[in-house]
Amino acid sequence: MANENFEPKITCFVCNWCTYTGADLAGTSRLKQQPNARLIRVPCTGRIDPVFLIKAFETGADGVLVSGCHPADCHYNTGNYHARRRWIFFRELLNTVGIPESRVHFSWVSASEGKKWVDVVNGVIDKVRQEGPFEGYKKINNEFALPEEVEV
Amino acid sequence: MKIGVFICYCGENIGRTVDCAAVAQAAAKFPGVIHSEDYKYMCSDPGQNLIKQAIREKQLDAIVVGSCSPHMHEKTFRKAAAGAGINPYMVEIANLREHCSWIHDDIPSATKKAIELTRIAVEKVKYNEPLIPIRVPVTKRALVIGGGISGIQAALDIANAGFEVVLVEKEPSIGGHMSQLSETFPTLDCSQCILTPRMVEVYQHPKIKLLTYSEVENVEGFIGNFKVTIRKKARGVKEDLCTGCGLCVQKCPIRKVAKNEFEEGLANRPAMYVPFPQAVPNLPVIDRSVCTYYKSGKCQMCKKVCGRDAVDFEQQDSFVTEDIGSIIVATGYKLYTIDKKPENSPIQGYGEYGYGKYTDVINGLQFERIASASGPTSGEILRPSDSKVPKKVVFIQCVGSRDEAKGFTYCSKICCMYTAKHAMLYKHKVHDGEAYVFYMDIRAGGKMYEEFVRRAIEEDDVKYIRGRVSKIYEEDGKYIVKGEDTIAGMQVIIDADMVVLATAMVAQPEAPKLAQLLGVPYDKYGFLAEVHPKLRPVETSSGGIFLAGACHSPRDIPESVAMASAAAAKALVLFGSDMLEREPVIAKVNAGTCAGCFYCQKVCAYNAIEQKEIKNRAGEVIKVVAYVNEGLCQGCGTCNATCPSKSVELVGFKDEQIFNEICALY
Amino acid sequence: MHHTHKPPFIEELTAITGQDPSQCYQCGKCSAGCPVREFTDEAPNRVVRYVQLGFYEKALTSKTLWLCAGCQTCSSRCPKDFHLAHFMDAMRELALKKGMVEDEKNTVEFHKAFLKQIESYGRTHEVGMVRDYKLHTMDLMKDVDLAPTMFLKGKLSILPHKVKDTKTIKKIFKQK
Amino acid sequence: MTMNFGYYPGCSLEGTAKEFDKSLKAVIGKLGVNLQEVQDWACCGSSSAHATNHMLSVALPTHNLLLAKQQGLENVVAPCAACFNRLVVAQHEMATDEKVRAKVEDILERPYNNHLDVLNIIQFFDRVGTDVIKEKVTKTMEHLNAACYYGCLLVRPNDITKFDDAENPEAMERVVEATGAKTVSWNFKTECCGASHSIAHTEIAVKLSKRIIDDAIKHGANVIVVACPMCHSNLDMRQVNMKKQFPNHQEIPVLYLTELIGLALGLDAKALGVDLHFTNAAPVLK
Ligand SMILES: Cc1cc2nc3c(=O)[nH]c(=O)nc-3n(C[C@H](O)[C@H](O)[C@H](O)COP(=O)(O)OP(=O)(O)OC[C@H]3O[C@@H](n4cnc5c(N)ncnc54)[C@H](O)[C@@H]3O)c2cc1C
Ligand SMILES: Cc1cc2nc3c(=O)[nH]c(=O)nc-3n(C[C@H](O)[C@H](O)[C@H](O)COP(=O)(O)OP(=O)(O)OC[C@H]3O[C@@H](n4cnc5c(N)ncnc54)[C@H](O)[C@@H]3O)c2cc1C
Ligand code: SF4
Ligand code: SF4
Ligand code: SF4
Ligand code: SF4
Ligand code: SF4
Ligand code: SF4
Ligand code: SF4
Ligand code: SF4
Repeated sequence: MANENFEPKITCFVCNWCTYTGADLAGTSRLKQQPNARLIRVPCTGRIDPVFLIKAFETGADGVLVSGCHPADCHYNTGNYHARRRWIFFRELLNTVGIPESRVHFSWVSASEGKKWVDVVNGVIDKVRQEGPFEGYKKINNEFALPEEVEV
Repeated sequence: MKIGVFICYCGENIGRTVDCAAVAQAAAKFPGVIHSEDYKYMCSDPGQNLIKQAIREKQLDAIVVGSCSPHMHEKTFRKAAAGAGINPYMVEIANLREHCSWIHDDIPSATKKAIELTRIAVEKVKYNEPLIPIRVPVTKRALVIGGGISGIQAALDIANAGFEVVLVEKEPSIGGHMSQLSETFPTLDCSQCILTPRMVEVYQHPKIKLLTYSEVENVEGFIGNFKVTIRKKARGVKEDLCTGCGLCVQKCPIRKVAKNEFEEGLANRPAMYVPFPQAVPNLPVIDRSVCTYYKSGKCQMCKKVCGRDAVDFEQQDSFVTEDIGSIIVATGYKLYTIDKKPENSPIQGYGEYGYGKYTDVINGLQFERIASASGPTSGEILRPSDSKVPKKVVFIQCVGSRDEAKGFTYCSKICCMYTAKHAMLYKHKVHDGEAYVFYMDIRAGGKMYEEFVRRAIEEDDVKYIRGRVSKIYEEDGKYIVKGEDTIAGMQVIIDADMVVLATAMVAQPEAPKLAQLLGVPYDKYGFLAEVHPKLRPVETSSGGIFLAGACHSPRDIPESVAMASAAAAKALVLFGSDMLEREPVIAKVNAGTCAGCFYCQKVCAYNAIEQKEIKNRAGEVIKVVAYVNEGLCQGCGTCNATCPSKSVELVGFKDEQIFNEICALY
Repeated sequence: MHHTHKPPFIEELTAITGQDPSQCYQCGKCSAGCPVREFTDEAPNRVVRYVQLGFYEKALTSKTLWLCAGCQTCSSRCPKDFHLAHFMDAMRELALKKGMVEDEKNTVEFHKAFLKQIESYGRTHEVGMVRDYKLHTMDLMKDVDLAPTMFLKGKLSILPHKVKDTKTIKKIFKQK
Repeated sequence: MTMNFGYYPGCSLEGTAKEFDKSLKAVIGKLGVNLQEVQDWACCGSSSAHATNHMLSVALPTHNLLLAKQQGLENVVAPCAACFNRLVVAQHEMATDEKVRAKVEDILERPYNNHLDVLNIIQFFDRVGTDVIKEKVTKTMEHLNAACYYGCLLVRPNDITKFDDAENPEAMERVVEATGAKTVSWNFKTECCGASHSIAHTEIAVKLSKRIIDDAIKHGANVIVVACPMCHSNLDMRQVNMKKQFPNHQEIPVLYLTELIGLALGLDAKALGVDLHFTNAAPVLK
């Protein structure tokens, strides 16, 4: 499905302390990136609700990137630990609603890893470009209900 | 809601790749936006005035500034908004510089992205609500961790300003590495002569509580309100009874049982010991790993000779808890080990330099001890193996530093200087000796530093050879040092009597553990990280916790002291007010919908979620709900993402705000 | 989407054994420990330096390329993890390809003779190799006293050991 | 119980290093080990291939590795250090360089199917077990002070050969000490002997080898033990040149590791090929 002219839309959920700052560093270092990523800043990956990802796809994203502090380096001590635990559940949920796992990317980028951020972003964009546009969102039922309480 | 949008060119920085006027025009059409303009420098005074004027004239409720990263100027624009009479939290920033103009070349696509970033911010601000900063009381008491020159300086500055300080040092004495140095560059004054008075001052200062042989065990709370638990390790000697007479040390029969740490292994010490003669406090400590009493129950000589009955073999570790408002970390550094590769370490070791199997291939600190008047040779330059005066000494710089294969990529920054110092001290003491320095570059960027290095070369005839040494081996009692002079383009082989390796300054191995305890980030080498390399060099991203000295990166004494005073000043700024204002980004529970499941409580890393009983008029408990302690909540939002009924929300990053941002895209 | 701005020569060089000379910070540790340093005209690090500066011809014609014993001492001690020995391999390959070997014909002839044996028989055959080598270099005097002893000790076989599947071998040589 | 290993002799062991092959075969018989030769193996390309053509230097060893795989071997012992080095380096290149791999697969018209355990002679004896050797020793070698010489190719590049420590390896010492011999601590165990220059630049090889020999003697060695045919010919055969060039050159016998073990196992020196050396080994044959 690879499409040379297709410019994927990537919605990124990044934590304020590590990845957002790492992306700032990439900017300060003038590290060029493809212009397809849009960052939504949250205080911590722990803040990310799985529904955000679904919403992102629903509104037209072709890929989603979630990125935060390295394990054990979380600004909030354990927020990203919970995020990681929740990712397992994210995957489940995405599968349930028919979003291919391959379109959701997770990474750890610290405030000092400007270069890594560039590699991650470009990597994700390239991968999604390869996969082609995400058409599946049309099939997503807006009204789907969150599963009952899940230990996350 | 009436929203205003302000697009900044940042001089050329944004303007070069983003068509700022086009962004402002596009933003003008976003629903809710009633005012949109662009300007060369929004953060400048005229720029801010422009914003204030628009707020007043158009009666704006909220604004969006398209500029540099919010980490740069969010505060500036919030202040401007407040100045014009709207709540400072009704401001959002679109990051058009770090996340757009600086990372793209193509004007049309960068402009398109800038428009989208602005739209996201506009959509978010629609759900912002006026917030009031949180005020918490400040405990005006500082904790300083580490009693090297940095910790000493910071403690004295704070104490002299009239505030209490708790100084925690893990070794039996304060002093750190500086107490081991002989003379110090660039002035060559005697290290202990300038340090010892400060150590004594610390000991005698009425405002300083000194806890040596102690470690921080636990840290709770937050800026202005930390609760710190400290473990006092058992010395085996009662501090309150011991007079430091030293009789026990003299009589301890296990005399040369352990490597003397202070002498860097160049001498031995007894089981009962004082780390060095000028130790503060001057109290002995029992090394239980070698004392015969702990091994076989015999001896007790120290106890017998002590007239004060101060020796206490049964002493246990004890704990104290302190209320602290600000913490200064000054835990210093370690030297790269030249021995065999340590386990679980990125260090590879230098097999080609003999892996520390050659007695007279020593490191910089060992040389300091040999050159020190109080050292094992009383300051005479004698080589460790046979106590002879080495007539030819080779110094090798950048060992473990600037070496990604065997050590670390960074430059240790001080070794160029101390190597020049070593070569100079050697030549001053051994007039007919030859000193050679292998170097790659000379980094002497400090006041009188370059002059110092030139003096070594021009006045003291130290031979500097530009190139790295490949191998050292022993032949006929000499160390054959094989190097290359890359300037002359020839191989240089020197038969030396002693070799001094300028090994890298590396982070304390336990630094990451401490950092995690404190919630302070650290770099991949284990050095603790500041929050901004230029503008906030001593602050960490954890409020109220500051850094001083070599725990941050390789630093010499002048820099360590300057940094310590800066950290002290930061703590004093905090102590300057009784109450502290904090960002009001915290979680709030809707007691009406809260189901009392307490999933939120389980995931909160700060124990900020408490249980609250809701009572009816009759005073009967009708349900138990979650409640957020504002003082403890740090605003991570994990509870928000976890709550099944969406009853706890993080203000500033509420679901509506984020959903709106998501929907604003594409 | 990785953009580089490397000159074509560097691209060509890097493609062979993956070594990018800009990695080298010219510390000289390689040369300091190089066993053949005393025989070379240029220090190995200088050869890298010439390439960094764009003096390709000077580098490609350096004798050092052919005096390098391939011992890997430099690679294993380089603080920058630059595999100078592999760089040398690639430089030799380029020098041959570009016909820029001048002084060091002997070494080249030796390698050629050696490889010729493999190409023909799949294995090396010392007698044939030495014959080819000596023919091309007219380096007849060397080892005259050792060779007969070798024969007598049965160490040099006169006839080559030939592998069965010479087809694959020929193919490897043809397409290398 | 017999242990089975694949065997890649390499060209030298058919010719100049005959005694290495001979002694290895003699020794394994005693140790209850079986070697299965890679059928129709070809030359690994040695230093000439890697000095002049990278592709060749990967393709030739890979051809051999594939032959071994085809034959169902799980590991292969390459006694010659040069062969060992070429085989592991090729394996590394095939695993890490996509382009090279694609090209080599193309040439060989076969997919490269992963990894084979390539063992050098020291690793081989390590697998067999120093205790097994110790048990079988009938004639202790305690009169020997051995300088274990590794040369370049066993240990370097260390990140690829992954064998012992590049600067101060000690694995051979452990095997040698199993024969009762003592080992000396010396400077040049991994210094280059200039083997690849033996023919084209004999003067270099002689000079480098002489330095190694002298250092071994200076540190009290009465024998040098090697694990590579090229090292052997440089240290053994080139002593003929040394004697001519340096009138007071002190001779020292150079044994293959396999010969030393063979002697300790009570095998006859001749059966081990010790008589084929250029430097008289008689002083160590007590
Ligand atoms: C060979 C050599 C020569 C030098 N010569 C000079 C010179 O001439 N001039 C100059 O300006 N600089 C010189 N320096 C640099 C100088 O040593 C440092 O700049 C200085 O010591 C840094 O002080 P510090 O307090 O930051 O760290 P340190 O001196 O390392 O002190 C840190 C203290 O914290 C303690 N500690 C560590 N971890 C903990 C913990 N978890 N809990 C409690 N306590 C802890 C340690 O025990 C130590 O007492 C030299 C350095 C070397 C290696
Ligand atoms: C070409 C160049 C590039 C640089 N690039 C970088 C870089 O990329 N990163 C970096 O970190 N640093 C950089 N620097 C260094 C940086 O400029 C300085 O570190 C920094 O400006 C020092 O700030 P300052 O306030 O001490 O001094 P200054 O910036 O010089 O400010 C001193 C102020 O005091 C005023 N003043 C002087 N005398 C008096 C008086 N008698 N009464 C009243 N006012 C007075 C002056 O007018 C001036 O406004 C660079 C410097 C140069 C030259
Ligand atoms: S423990 Fe007793 S003997 Fe030892 S120094 Fe203290 S007072 Fe003196
Ligand atoms: S009991 Fe221990 S510390 Fe005391 S004198 Fe004896 S050995 Fe020394
Ligand atoms: S300060 Fe000098 S010796 Fe130390 S790492 Fe930097 S350049 Fe090398
Ligand atoms: S003065 Fe010269 S040596 Fe010093 S930092 Fe500047 S450019 Fe470098
Ligand atoms: S997770 Fe939600 S519902 Fe459960 S206790 Fe916390 S706020 Fe209440
Ligand atoms: S936002 Fe929630 S989880 Fe995070 S610190 Fe505050 S109460 Fe705890
Ligand atoms: S050792 Fe490495 S970095 Fe140093 S000069 Fe040689 S190749 Fe360059
Ligand atoms: S590989 Fe070549 S350049 Fe490197 S040390 Fe050996 S002989 Fe010298």
